[in-house]
Amino acid sequence: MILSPVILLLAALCGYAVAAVAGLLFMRRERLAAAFSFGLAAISGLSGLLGGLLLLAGTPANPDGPFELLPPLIPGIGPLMPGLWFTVRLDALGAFFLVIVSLLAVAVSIYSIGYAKSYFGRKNVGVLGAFYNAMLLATTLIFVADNIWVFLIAWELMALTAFCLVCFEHEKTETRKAGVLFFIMSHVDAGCLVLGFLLLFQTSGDYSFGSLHHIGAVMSPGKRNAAFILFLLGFGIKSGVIPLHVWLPAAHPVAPSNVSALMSGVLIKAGIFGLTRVCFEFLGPPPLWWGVTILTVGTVSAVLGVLYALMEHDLKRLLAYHSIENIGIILMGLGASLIFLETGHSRLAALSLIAGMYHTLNHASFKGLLFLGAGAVVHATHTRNMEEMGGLAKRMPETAFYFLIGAIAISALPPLNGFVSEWLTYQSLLQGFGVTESMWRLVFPLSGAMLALTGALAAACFVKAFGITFLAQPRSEHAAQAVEAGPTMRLGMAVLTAACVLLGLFPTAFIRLLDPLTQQLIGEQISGRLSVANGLALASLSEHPGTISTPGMVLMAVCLLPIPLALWLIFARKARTRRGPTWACGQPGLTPQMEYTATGFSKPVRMIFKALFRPRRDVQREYDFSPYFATNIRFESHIEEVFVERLYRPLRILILRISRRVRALQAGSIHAYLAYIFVTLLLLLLFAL
Amino acid sequence: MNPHTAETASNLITLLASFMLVLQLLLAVQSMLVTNIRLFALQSLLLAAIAAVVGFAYGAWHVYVVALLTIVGKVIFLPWLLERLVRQIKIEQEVRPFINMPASMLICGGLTVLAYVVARPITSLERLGSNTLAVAIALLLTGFFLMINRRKAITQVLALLTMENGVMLAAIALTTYGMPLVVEIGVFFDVVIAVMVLGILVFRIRETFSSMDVSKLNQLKW
Amino acid sequence: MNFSLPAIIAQTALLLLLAPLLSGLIRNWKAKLQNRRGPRVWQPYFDLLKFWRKDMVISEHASWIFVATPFVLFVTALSAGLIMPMVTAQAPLGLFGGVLALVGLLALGRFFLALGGLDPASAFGGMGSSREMTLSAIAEPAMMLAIFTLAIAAGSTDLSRIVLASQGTGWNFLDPSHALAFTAMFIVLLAETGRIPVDNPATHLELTMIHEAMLLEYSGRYLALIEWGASIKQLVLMSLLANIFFPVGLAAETTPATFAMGLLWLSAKLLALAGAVVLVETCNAKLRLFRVPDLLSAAFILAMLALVSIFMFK
Amino acid sequence: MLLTFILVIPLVAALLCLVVPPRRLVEWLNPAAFAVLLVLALILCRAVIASPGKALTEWGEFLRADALSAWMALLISSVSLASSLYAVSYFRRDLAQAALNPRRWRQFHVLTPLFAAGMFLVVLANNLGVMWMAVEATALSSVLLVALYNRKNSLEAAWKYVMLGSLGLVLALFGTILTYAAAIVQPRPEMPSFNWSSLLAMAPQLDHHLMTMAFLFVLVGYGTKAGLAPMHTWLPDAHSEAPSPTSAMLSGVSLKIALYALLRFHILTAACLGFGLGCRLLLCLGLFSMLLAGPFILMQKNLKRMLAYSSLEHVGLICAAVGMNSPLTVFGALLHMGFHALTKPVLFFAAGNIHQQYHALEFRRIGAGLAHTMPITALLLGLAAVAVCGFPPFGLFISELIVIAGGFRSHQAWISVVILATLIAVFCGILSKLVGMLLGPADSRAAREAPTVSNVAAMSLPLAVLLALTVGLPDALFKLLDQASGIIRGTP
Repeated sequence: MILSPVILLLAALCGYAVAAVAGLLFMRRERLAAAFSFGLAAISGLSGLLGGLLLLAGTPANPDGPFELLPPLIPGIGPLMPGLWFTVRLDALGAFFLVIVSLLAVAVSIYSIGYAKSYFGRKNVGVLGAFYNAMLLATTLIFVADNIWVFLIAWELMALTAFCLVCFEHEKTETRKAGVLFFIMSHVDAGCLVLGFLLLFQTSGDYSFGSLHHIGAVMSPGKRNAAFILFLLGFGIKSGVIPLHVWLPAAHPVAPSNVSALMSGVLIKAGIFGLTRVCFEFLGPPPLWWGVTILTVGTVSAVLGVLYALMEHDLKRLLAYHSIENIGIILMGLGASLIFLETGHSRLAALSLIAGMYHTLNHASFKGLLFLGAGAVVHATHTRNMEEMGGLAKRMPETAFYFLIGAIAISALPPLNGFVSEWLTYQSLLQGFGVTESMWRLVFPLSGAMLALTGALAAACFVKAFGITFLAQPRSEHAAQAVEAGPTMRLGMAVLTAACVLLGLFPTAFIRLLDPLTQQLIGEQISGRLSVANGLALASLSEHPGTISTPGMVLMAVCLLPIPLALWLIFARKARTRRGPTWACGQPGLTPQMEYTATGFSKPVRMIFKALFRPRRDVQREYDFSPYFATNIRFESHIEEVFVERLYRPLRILILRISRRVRALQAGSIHAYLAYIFVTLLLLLLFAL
Repeated sequence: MNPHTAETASNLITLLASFMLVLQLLLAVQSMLVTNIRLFALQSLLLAAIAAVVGFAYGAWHVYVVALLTIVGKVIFLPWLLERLVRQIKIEQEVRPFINMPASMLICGGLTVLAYVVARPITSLERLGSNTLAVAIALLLTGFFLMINRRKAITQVLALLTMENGVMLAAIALTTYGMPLVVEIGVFFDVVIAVMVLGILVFRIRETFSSMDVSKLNQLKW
Repeated sequence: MNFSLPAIIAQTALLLLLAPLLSGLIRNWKAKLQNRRGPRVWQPYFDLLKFWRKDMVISEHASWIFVATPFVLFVTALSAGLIMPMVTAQAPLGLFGGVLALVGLLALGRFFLALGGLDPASAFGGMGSSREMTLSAIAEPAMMLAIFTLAIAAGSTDLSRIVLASQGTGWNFLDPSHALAFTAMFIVLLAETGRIPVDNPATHLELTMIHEAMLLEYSGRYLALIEWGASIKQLVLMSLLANIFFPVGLAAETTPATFAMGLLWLSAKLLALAGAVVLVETCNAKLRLFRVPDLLSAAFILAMLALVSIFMFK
Repeated sequence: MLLTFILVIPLVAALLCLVVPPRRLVEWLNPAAFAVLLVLALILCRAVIASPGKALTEWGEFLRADALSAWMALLISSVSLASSLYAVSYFRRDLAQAALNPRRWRQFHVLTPLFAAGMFLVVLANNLGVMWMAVEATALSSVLLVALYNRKNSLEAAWKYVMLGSLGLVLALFGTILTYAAAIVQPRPEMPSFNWSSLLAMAPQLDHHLMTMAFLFVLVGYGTKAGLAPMHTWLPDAHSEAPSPTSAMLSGVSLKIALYALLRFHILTAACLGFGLGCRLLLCLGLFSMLLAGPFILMQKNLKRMLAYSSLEHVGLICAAVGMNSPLTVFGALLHMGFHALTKPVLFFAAGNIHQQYHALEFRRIGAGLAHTMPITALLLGLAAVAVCGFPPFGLFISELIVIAGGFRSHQAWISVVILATLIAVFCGILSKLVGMLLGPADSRAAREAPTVSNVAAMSLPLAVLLALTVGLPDALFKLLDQASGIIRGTP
């Protein structure tokens, strides 16, 4: 059949490639470049999406096995020198992530067509399109790679293109700094991955993923654990788990917003993908501590991520920190799943895996949506600082609506998708308590509690984000003159909004698509058990399952809504409504200065978690006769980013100091140089003879 | 050839070689530039003599050629060239080394001992003039030390040349018949050209820096 | 899964009608304890009626969020009530979600209320929603742990299941873990319903109020909806507490007899809880805002202990 | 006749450059000659693969070309072609700016082919003594090239280069002689041949002590020329002060040529004493060079010096890889030689353009925003930097990874870890420096570059070739490299 998943996949890959080239070709004609490269990207994304869904829906990939995308890089001879084959393979796991990347590609590319207009005349849109498509290409390749080399090459290409995109507005110092940090971190993570994969290769003697299957089972425990740690570091950096996250809140905000959406939606998911692949397919049966580690790391990232997010008043940085939080939640699912694998509860493992994977998909959709919304706002107000926004709900109503949907979803509030996946996570954590007698089981309810804290704080954070940005009075001229985003941008957001709603309302339908994935990784298919009341409700696995039904809730709400309306008709027929000024303690006018600021909003949290943030504030008031009648007050408050201050900066300083010391070797005196050679010679003569 | 001649030749070679070493040590302590050059010429002469002895002992004509070249090149031409250079760019005669004379004397002695230690396992081989290897290495190391210890460009060149003498000593005495002629000649001309190139550089340096002190050449660092 | 329409209607009615009475009752008893005559028990009904009738003023800065909020709050509170077993062990719409869903629905209401507070651009609203979100956030872990304790014991998050499980054979809800969890949950209840020592429902002193601050700009029917929704939420939480910790009188199947029985038990338990709340409110002064976290962390520790005690005493 | 031609053509070119008056002709003479040489080198490679004995000989064993030398010849000719092509536009600009007088200009065009000829002789000579002479010749010719601009710094650099270089060569000569001496087991009437091939044949009978000592001296000697730490100290000076085409040739091939000479002795020693000693020493020196390069690059202030240190690092990598002595690593090392030879010149060319634009090489004085002022140079510099840092789609990623993988496969994982760490450190340095220089707001007073065809071609062609070789390594080339690594590992 012509619409085989692989064909569609290849179509998508070619599409991206062509679009990238086209971007470069039409460099001089920016409108054409934007329309063509982003439009083609959207179409390719569509094809990829279709392919992924088809495969998950059960269509054979044909060819099912690995196949060569390009001729071998180096033919290779015999076991001493295995060849470098450029093989790819579309399996369930890959297909699932293919769906994620393609979904984002579709929405974001549509959005970008309009968004790119803001660069016309200032920057080269063709280059933007080229790198954008190259990044999509590389990312897609990662998900279908079937060979260490293909994986690593795609991985590095993704980092490279992402760096170029982050540095797209390189005139700003902040951007360049962030770019360098990002690139260095991602190179370190690539290094970890190289070592990890080569540890596996050392045993298998071949680069193909097929040969690595459950290779961990025949490796010595030391090597296995080393490999696990290396992979955790590598993929952890890429997905931005704390404390390896420093690059993320730096890089995501400075990138163009459509790129930020992709990075938050897909790039960091590549880390999740890699971790899933190696932990479930390569490293063999996991010891207990792997799962516990991942679960703990996830919990810490979730809580700290949302806490730092609350402190931000830069809209995009705030969203970036939320990516850290959600990665944490995803890792909770994965960790729990690994623990269940160790205790031999494969069904529960499947449940937790589904929770993690579903949250991955959901986070991609709502975080992408939020970043697009933020992009629209920044595009309209020319600032990322929330303190200068406000009142946008009136000026850009549609964007406001989309952003609100995203906010509700990410705050894990019913009936949207965030709620569903966190519910699944709760369920798996809840049942984890029973599976083992060891003290470790306490980790489950504890991380459950932390998940609750995270969710609530996220809600607080998005009340702040939405409220300060979109509600009340505009706090600046820019905000007052903001206008609604263009049609394509709105369409892009609409697509993701639809995704959030659908994923929220029909989880059972989508979870069925995860069956092949769990089958491949764990050997269980549990979607049947998860959906009860013929798909209306989602059930946990226990014998007295807890259930939820998001459509049910909506139904309920719809049925209950008539009550207030009826009451309205009964009692309030004569009551009139008029618009009036907000009460300002009887003072004449209400000015934006009187509004609650983002900083003020998060002050209680800042005070409660003083120990973590170490807030610093200095107030300078100028006054004529009494400090109580200040004429001019300057207020400044900072929080300390613990990991940067306590871990990364000292490290950097140390390295530079050592280098400065070493540099003294080359002080310019030829006599010293001669002496080096002399000493070397003498030493060799003395010891080698 | 009869073992008697071999015996004598061997002794003779060893004697001359040790003389070369002595001259080397003198170089280490001698502070007048021109005298340094002359000492080097003398050392080269000894080298030529050794070559002649080897040639005689084995009736190997091409070793005579080597001897001839050495005399022409290292005993006459190079010293002349260097002295001319010295006269052209009026360098003051005093050679001020980093390490004072007694200390450097000691070090050179130490290096010689080291050379013997290093060469011991090999001098056990029964071969004509074999223990010249130790001398050669000693020449090499002391020359190296001189090179480090000298401030002026020319003196460094000189030290390099003495090292080269050591190498040639090995080439002639150690390998029974000397090297193949091609190599000998090639090496010889290489050395001459090298010295000329060095001379050119020294000249330019003198012009640009108005000094011969290479320890002043330390602008390029890190 | 079958939905019995009468049960749904009955429970909706119950929630709508009982809620104001409960808050009236608490207010009245409180006054009594403070040697005041206090308002009548029925006062809340009259208030609501008055609010419905009145004209209303909407801030000129407010957007559609401000309008949507009252409805969302009201509806979420009601729906939360409907997925909770009130008079019988069988929640009318239990299928639609368990305890997690209940928490989620209430959170959704709170989310919108906080936005509604921010919308009219007044400083009070902002302050109120900031504090509300913060406190609820730090109350969340304690609540979740307490719920976990029960859910683990019951092996499910389905409320009816939890109720039946802790009914079980003999009153096995009288064990340390339940007791500890109850204490934790009770503290959370005080925070969630905005009671002293966390918040003072009666105050209008801007520095101390939390819940009220968000409502400042609301008037007329919207205020009515919000007040009503708030009291429904209070009723829901209190009966949740009552039912899952003291599941006596909750019959597994619904017959008129069991229904009447359950109603009696429920009112008894609610009265008891209300009494407890009143006692706490009168015996304590309101805490400073930054003292509240200590209280809530205490709740968290209690819940933690409850959890540990599960497998210590098993 | 092939080998003879390869040796003669550059000499002829040099002679012509000396005598031919018209400037246009002279400046295009070198590229033409090297183009021919490139073709010849390719033919040589084919011939070597095809030949039954896996080696070509001429003048009765005097000239000998096996896979290794063919590969090196290929590198020499391609790098020389690129740099002479670049030299055209480079020196036109220099003459226009009067940075150089015509005499020196001609000197360059005479010396460059001589330099190349020397290198060709190194790889084609079978006689070790002749090989030494050839190395010396390359040293001498390149010294004069380094000192081409008679500036203070270039003289200083030249002086250090020539002193350290000829010192190293004296040591190497001593080592060579000792090797020869080792061949004389007992005094016999006839002289033993000094040919590498025949020495290899009689390797087991060589005197072990002498061979050991010989190898040590050769290691230090040729190691100095190859810029292995701690004998590398001349390298950054010479590379940074030489005119860019020469820098390109120095770091593109001449380092590797010295390494080649070293390898010849390494093979001999290994055949005589086994791999233990040689490999360990090569490994140590290589790793030390890599480790040393990192700090200097992190703190570097000068563009060309940074590139020089990166060359140091890559030579170290190659050396260490040979030292690891597993099929993968040696193959990777040879591949890396080639890829590095294709990349590094481009970087030096770009540096040359920048220098002619800004008359400075310090990052501080160059400033930022080259992407705006010199877009093409910046782009190519960026690409080459990406390549040299070991990123796909460029081949150094593959060669480096092969080496590292080989380390794991031959259970020397820790060495691989060290290598990877140093690579990352170097990457950090290069990245931060180049981002600061290429990106950022443009300097308004800086003039925009005026790229010429030959200039852009010289910079882009090597990268194109590199890319082509990465995507699909020709089978013939693979065979060649395989044979070469067989020679190095003593398993032909």
